[in-house]
Amino acid sequence: MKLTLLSFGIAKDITGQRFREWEMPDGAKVAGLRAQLARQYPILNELSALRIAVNSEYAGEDMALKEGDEVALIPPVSGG
Amino acid sequence: MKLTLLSFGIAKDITGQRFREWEMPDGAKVAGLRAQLARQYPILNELSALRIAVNSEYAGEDMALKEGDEVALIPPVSGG
Amino acid sequence: MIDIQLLSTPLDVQHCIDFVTSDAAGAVNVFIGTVRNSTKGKRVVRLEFEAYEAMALLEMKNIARRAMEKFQVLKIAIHHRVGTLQLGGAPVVIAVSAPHRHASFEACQYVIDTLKETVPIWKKEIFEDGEVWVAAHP
Amino acid sequence: MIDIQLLSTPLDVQHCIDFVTSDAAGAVNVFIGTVRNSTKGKRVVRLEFEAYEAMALLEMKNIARRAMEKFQVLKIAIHHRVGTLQLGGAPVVIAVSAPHRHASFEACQYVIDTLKETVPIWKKEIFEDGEVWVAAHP
Repeated sequence: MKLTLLSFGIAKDITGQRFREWEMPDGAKVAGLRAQLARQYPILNELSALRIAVNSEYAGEDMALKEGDEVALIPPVSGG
Repeated sequence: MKLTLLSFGIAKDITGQRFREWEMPDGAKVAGLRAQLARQYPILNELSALRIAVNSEYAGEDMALKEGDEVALIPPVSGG
Repeated sequence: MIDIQLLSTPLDVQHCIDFVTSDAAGAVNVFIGTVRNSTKGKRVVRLEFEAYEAMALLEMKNIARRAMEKFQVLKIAIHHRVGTLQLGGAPVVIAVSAPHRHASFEACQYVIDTLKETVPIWKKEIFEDGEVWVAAHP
Repeated sequence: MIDIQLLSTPLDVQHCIDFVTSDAAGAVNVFIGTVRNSTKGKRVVRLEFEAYEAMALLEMKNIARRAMEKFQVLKIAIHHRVGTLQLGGAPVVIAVSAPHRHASFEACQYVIDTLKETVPIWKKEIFEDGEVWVAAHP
């Protein structure tokens, strides 16, 4: 399935793009995406934290992804 | 000795004047003034509280008064 | 630095904010008291504020100084009204700047809480059918 | 009632205060974040804010709604900047009105504390000799 992958802040610096397509096997979960990202961008593991949002909501590791989901990499936020 | 007596808020309504002269025996203390006021204006005893300030500072009951002091009757404050 | 004022004209919130703003501040907290339309279910028509002006200014200065000692804050402005206020008017504006936000909240709350206990200012609530000095009686 | 905005132009504090002001309110608390001139002893030249805009707006709405449930408050405005801010600029303004003052302080502090934990907005500090995404690394 195809996902849209958004990267922000330092995660955008690491993946090189704010917006890209991302291909995953059908039935993959958030945890699977996280593992795939860690292999492709090992430097992501050096962040204090990395949360993942699916369709604009924070998602747990067990959440199943589906075709067309907008998945966002959320490094530690620092607004305010 | 002569004092200046200031009354504010409901205390002004009770004494009838914001500003007046007040005569006391030399050596009188704040407690003595308070007793004198209570005799002359018994309705002051119905207030939730009545603090006395001398020369713009809250004064304890034992404070000695002296000629020319500015004494103020401070009913419960309600600013803000 | 502190700016303490008793005013008979409408308070200027932006003036207070501008006074406390500083390049060393990361946070400004502002408290604005406003005239409510009712007290204990009775409609309020307007308020009248009376002050023992010399002492009120001294007390507000003391409160601001103590807040500067107790909390890590940079500047404090306290402006209070006297005279007649209509609904929606602001009897008091307090602005506090600090390097970090928690100190700005704590100091601003300390100032308004202490002001309401010690500053010699009195509020009379005017209703359609009478008036009352707030807190005067038990 | 809530008013949530992400803006690329300077924030208007008075707009936020006017939005929350109400005849039923006795208190308005306002928090203004401001750009400090230094972090850990290093001089800051400017800040850049980036947001995941759709989600940031949703999260700020959720925070305002939860604050309305948790505290006795009437109206909340949250305005946050994106883009470049100079020293003294305001990244965030939060205004909360309430019948009583303690609720206005508590709710405003809840909003800023929670915003800093969950709203997807990122701050980059630009120094004379480099730049850093705040909080990104341990």
